[in-house]
Amino acid sequence: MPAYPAPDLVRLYRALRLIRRSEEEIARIYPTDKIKSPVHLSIGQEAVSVGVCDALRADDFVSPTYRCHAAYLAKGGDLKAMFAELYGKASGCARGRGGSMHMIGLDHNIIGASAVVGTTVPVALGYALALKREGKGRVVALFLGDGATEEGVFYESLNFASLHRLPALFVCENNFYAIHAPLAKRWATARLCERVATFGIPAHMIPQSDVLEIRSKAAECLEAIRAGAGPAFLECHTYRWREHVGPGEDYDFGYRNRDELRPWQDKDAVSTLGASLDPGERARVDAAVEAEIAAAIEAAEQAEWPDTRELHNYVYAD
Amino acid sequence: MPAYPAPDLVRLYRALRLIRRSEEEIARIYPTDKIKSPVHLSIGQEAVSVGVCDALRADDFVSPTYRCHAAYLAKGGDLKAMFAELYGKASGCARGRGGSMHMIGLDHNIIGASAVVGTTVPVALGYALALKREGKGRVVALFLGDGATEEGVFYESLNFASLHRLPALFVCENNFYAIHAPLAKRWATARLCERVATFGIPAHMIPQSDVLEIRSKAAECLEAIRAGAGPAFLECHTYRWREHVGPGEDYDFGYRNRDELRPWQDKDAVSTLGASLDPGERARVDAAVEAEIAAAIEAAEQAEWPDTRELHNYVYAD
Amino acid sequence: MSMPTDGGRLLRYVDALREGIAQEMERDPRVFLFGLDVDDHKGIQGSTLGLLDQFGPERVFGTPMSEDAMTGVAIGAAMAGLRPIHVHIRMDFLLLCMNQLINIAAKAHSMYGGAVRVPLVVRSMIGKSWGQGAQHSQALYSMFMHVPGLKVVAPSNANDAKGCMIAAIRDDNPVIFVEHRLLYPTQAVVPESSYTVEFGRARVCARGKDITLVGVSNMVVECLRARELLLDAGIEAEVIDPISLAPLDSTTVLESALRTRRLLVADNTWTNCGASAEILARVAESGGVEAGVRMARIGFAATTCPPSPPLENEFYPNPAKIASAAYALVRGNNDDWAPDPERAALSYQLQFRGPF
Amino acid sequence: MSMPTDGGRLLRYVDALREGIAQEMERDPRVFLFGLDVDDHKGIQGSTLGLLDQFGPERVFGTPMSEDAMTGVAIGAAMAGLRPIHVHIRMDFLLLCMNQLINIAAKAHSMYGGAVRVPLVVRSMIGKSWGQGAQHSQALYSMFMHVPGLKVVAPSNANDAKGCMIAAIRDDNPVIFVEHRLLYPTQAVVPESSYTVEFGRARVCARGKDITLVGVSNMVVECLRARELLLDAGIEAEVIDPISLAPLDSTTVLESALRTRRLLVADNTWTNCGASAEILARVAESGGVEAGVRMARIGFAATTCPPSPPLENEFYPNPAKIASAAYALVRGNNDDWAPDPERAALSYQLQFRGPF
Ligand SMILES: Cc1ncc(C[n+]2csc(CCOP(=O)(O)OP(=O)(O)O)c2C)c(N)n1
Ligand SMILES: Cc1ncc(C[n+]2csc(CCOP(=O)(O)OP(=O)(O)O)c2C)c(N)n1
Ligand SMILES: [Mg+2]
Ligand SMILES: [Mg+2]
Repeated sequence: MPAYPAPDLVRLYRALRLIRRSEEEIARIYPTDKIKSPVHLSIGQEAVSVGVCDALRADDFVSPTYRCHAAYLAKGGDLKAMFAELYGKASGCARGRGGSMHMIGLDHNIIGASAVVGTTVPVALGYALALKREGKGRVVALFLGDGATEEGVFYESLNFASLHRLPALFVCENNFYAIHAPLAKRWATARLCERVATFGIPAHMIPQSDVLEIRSKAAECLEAIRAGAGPAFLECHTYRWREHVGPGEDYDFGYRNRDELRPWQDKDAVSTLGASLDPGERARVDAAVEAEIAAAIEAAEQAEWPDTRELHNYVYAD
Repeated sequence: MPAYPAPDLVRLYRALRLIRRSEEEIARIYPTDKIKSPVHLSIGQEAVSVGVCDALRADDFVSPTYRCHAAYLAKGGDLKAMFAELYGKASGCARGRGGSMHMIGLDHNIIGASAVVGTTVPVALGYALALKREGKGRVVALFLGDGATEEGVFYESLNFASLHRLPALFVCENNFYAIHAPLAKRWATARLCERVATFGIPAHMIPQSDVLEIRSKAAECLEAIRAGAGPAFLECHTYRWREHVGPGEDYDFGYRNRDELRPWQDKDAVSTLGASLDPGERARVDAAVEAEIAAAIEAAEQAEWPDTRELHNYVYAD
Repeated sequence: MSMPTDGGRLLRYVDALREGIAQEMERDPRVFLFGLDVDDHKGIQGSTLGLLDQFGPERVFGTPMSEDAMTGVAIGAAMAGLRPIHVHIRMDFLLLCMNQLINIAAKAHSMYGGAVRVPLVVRSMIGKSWGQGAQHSQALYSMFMHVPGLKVVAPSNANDAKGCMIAAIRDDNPVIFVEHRLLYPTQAVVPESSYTVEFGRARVCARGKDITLVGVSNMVVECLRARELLLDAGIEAEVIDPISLAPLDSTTVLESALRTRRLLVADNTWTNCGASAEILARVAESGGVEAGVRMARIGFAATTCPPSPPLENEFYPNPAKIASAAYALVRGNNDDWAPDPERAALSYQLQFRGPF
Repeated sequence: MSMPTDGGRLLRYVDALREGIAQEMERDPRVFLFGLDVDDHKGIQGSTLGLLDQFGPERVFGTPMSEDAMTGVAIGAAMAGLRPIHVHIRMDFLLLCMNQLINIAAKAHSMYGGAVRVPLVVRSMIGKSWGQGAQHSQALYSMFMHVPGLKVVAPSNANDAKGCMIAAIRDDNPVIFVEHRLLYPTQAVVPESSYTVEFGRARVCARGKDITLVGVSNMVVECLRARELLLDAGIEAEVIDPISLAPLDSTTVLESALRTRRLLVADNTWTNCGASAEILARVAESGGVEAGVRMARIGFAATTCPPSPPLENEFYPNPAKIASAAYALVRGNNDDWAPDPERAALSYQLQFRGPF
């Protein structure tokens, strides 16, 4: 594990904190019914997006899943445009045509997210194919859940990516559940990395969701990818603190319990990294984050609705 | 390798010979245009079907690919019904509704074949699920080509089969080509068995297409499967001697050449096993096979066409 | 149609579905139910709750997220003599298993010359979006109506839901079973005993002489509300529920349309090559033209479903829009009457509220 | 529509496709072509032959057998600024990539608020079976016509094939490009220079006053032959080729039908929820009824395609069947005229002979 200089740690903390607090605010607002879109929160999982995206260059791409707020923000996506999109406003990053599951931010090379699990994996590889042809060493980091690895398209994609040595970093956020179904009900074995390696793709498991470990492993992979080694794969264990979709918690329905949550909370990246910073510095970051979020929410509240006369826009590009 | 008693060898030879000669006859008839259906011949690949099916019990199932004549005959399928189906006659095993790619023979537990690569893999597992519930130790042997392993559904199927410990023997006939595309253009690596093993499925590669080795490995797997161990996987290397579809050869179009063919012809199961038999015995088998094929062709020639008034039959079962 | 022997009681659509499944699973040990999330504590909005306890994990089980292979497994199990019910929480996900449904399930009986049957029920939910947007809002049944060998049903009330479910399970063919989420809480009188609703028979839900309204699935409810609004304008609409879309009873629609001489089909999906196109075409080719039946369709706007509330409102048909379109057909296009906004607002169906 | 500047020469459909692709690849380095078997010695029946040599393996390459992922890759590459042409030797295989085509390609421009475009061409072949049976004989374009955001074209001659191909490649939207195998050897005058055929404009292929025949793809050819047969009975048919199915120029069809007062649509697929249903519905709802336009459809028999030759013959529409159906529409159903069998036999299109 390389030592990180303080400015890096502050930057990482800021990203973690921004995501955590933005999603807590979404959860707070949600019961008012102003966000009429199913939200899948990443609270608890921020370290993966932040660790990976911090290792990316600005001109690299990221492809998030429908649980997309974290990767969107970690890659530098516009917070105002995200809140406006949640509110269904015309200033949303997808002009109110996407909703929570379809954030996009091409000015920060954030590929549009999709609500159908696994479908963005090959789409992201299409970007990687274009980047390979371009030859500037740019990379696509593509996110997928543990559940997405059960879709056949995942394997088709691994084979193609390796065969064409595409500049792609696969990032599997293994949070042990697909909705309420635990791995044991879905995976014949947990030998995912070993399996991915048989495609000729270096694969690494990162069990503790340590943001610095994720960052450094991602950086190491990215260096090889940029050098033309072809794709790499990270399986990052993590844990979703809230319910699968929606703002609440769900430890009382039998499918999991708080004992399972606790160790993940103990090693929470937001608090542990925060605690390691100079308290004054931390307070400054926290205040800036709060101000930014408040401004984004206020802007979303005030923003215009899309004009209903534009319903038929964007069916076809011309 | 266990020693095989003579009667077993004769039985194996008879099956190999029947398939080889039936397909040679198909190729001979084909230019007359009496068989109006695209034929995918297994000439050269007979050892796989024969080795596996000989190890099956009569009450086990087999699920062939669209290259189905070999597995159909190896499992005891009716030769007359096969030729009639090729001719499009009402007495065909699918009453002229299937054609060459859709042989079926449920009286010998031969599951219907499909023309869309890979699609029968999960369907065969559906049979396996039913057999598991039945609890009588019956097994489904399901065939697939090397190309079919590139379809996502193959991986979804491996995971499900292992998760539910289904009584299924996967048999991959790796003939190194999908139509004219060699493995190197399609597979990132050749580590197929290793990959399958990561699903918790014992996987074995049989490189020489030796019918006795295939038979004994299949028998070994079947024993474990019947005992409840869950699925097993065989990758059998083999070689297609004729063109992908149709009766001819195709060594002059650049995608492969006869040098590649020769070693496979040298170890051809039909000739090597035939040569090992008592010549009189072999001649008797050969004569019986010829008579059987001639009778089947004659019957197909004479058989009735389906009645056109029955066009709308079998759309819905009632 | 087997007749119920008891009077029944009020039951919600969701409970009627579950009751139909439970009764068939009780009666026939070959029936099993599987699919993503059928065995969790939400139980597909309640429609599978309790079934795991009652029938055990061999007959009620969740699956990996592998729609394509799971469909193949269902088909194979059906061919092998079992009777699977495969559940999808959204119809959009059927796009992942079109190959199995269309290349195998629809064709197997025919392409193997009758040697196999595929008694498979594929349940899937459709809805009215509530911000779910492009990929969680589609009702793709017309794709299945296109293909011989599949049956397609879309019951609009609890009574038909139970009867169609039992009929679908007993059917020896693959049946695509379409359930609109907004219908789940709606109640109807449902007999306790087992009964079937026959496919291929439309039902006249309300009589009328001025126009024939055909609604598919939840649009039956919206047509009935439109009928109320139209009464204000002195127009009596006849409302027809096809119940099953394949087979499709266009005869009942035709008979009605020949009487009313106007036909409006309201659908839960796009009109291009949709169920509404098929109904109009059938009426047009079998006497509707000679009788001068004026026809129109209403469905989703010809665009991708937008989650933003004002756009979403514009996107969907509703009772007021149906009533206006009907009025135009009856009175001529020039007159642009609209229903009283307050009454129209009341007639809106309460929307499902997320998260789901 | 950009106008060709040279007179042209006779060219086969298959060569026109290849020429259109080659010219666009020459002009625009972003265009690339991929799919199973595009780079082998058969070259998709010749339609991709030589392109590998001309443009190299980075722009012309075969793929693993992974239709779903390959479609996703094509979509992503298109979003990223390339212009992929993805080839499938049979339309049946598109059932493996419906999720990508419908949930992503069709919706991306809309669901990301215009932020991305998907300039993708999906080529696939349809055919007349020759014993290929159930799963190698489907023409599934109506499924794509149903979904906003996709374009669908099905040119019926070499000239349109080239012009539509160039237009499809230049289009910033996903275009499903449908090619009937029987058309491959047919010739037409095709300009050597580059030109586009605009989508959404039907062509009147032959004038006539008694009935409007609309043919889709190869059915245009069969309608033209039916027209010949009908002349024997003193009936002059107008024949229309929609060329593109989405957008669909129903106005040209309507204008013709209002004049002839009879409309018969001949399609290469099943009629239920098919292109033929859509065309009838549009004519019915926009003046056809008032004008008393009698309508009918002809397509595949409502069953799974059987490979046995006598059944296969019954299964497909052909010029004689089209002529008989047209005759019935014009003269009334009671009179059952059939074309002279010898002339009808001549009018059959020479079938593709396997193996393929
Ligand atoms: C193809 C598909 N099948 C089912 C669903 C319903 N669904 C939504 S999220 C989800 C679970 C996904 O699990 P995972 O990939 O592990 O991601 P996570 O939600 O844990 O981040 C499911 C099954 C879907 N959206 N798409
Ligand atoms: C899903 C699908 N894609 C493409 C095809 C066209 N096709 C027919 S056979 C074949 C090659 C199959 O190769 P393999 O699985 O190795 O079987 P083999 O022919 O070698 O026995 C292809 C690509 C098909 N039938 N189905
Ligand atoms: Mg998960
Ligand atoms: Mg092969």
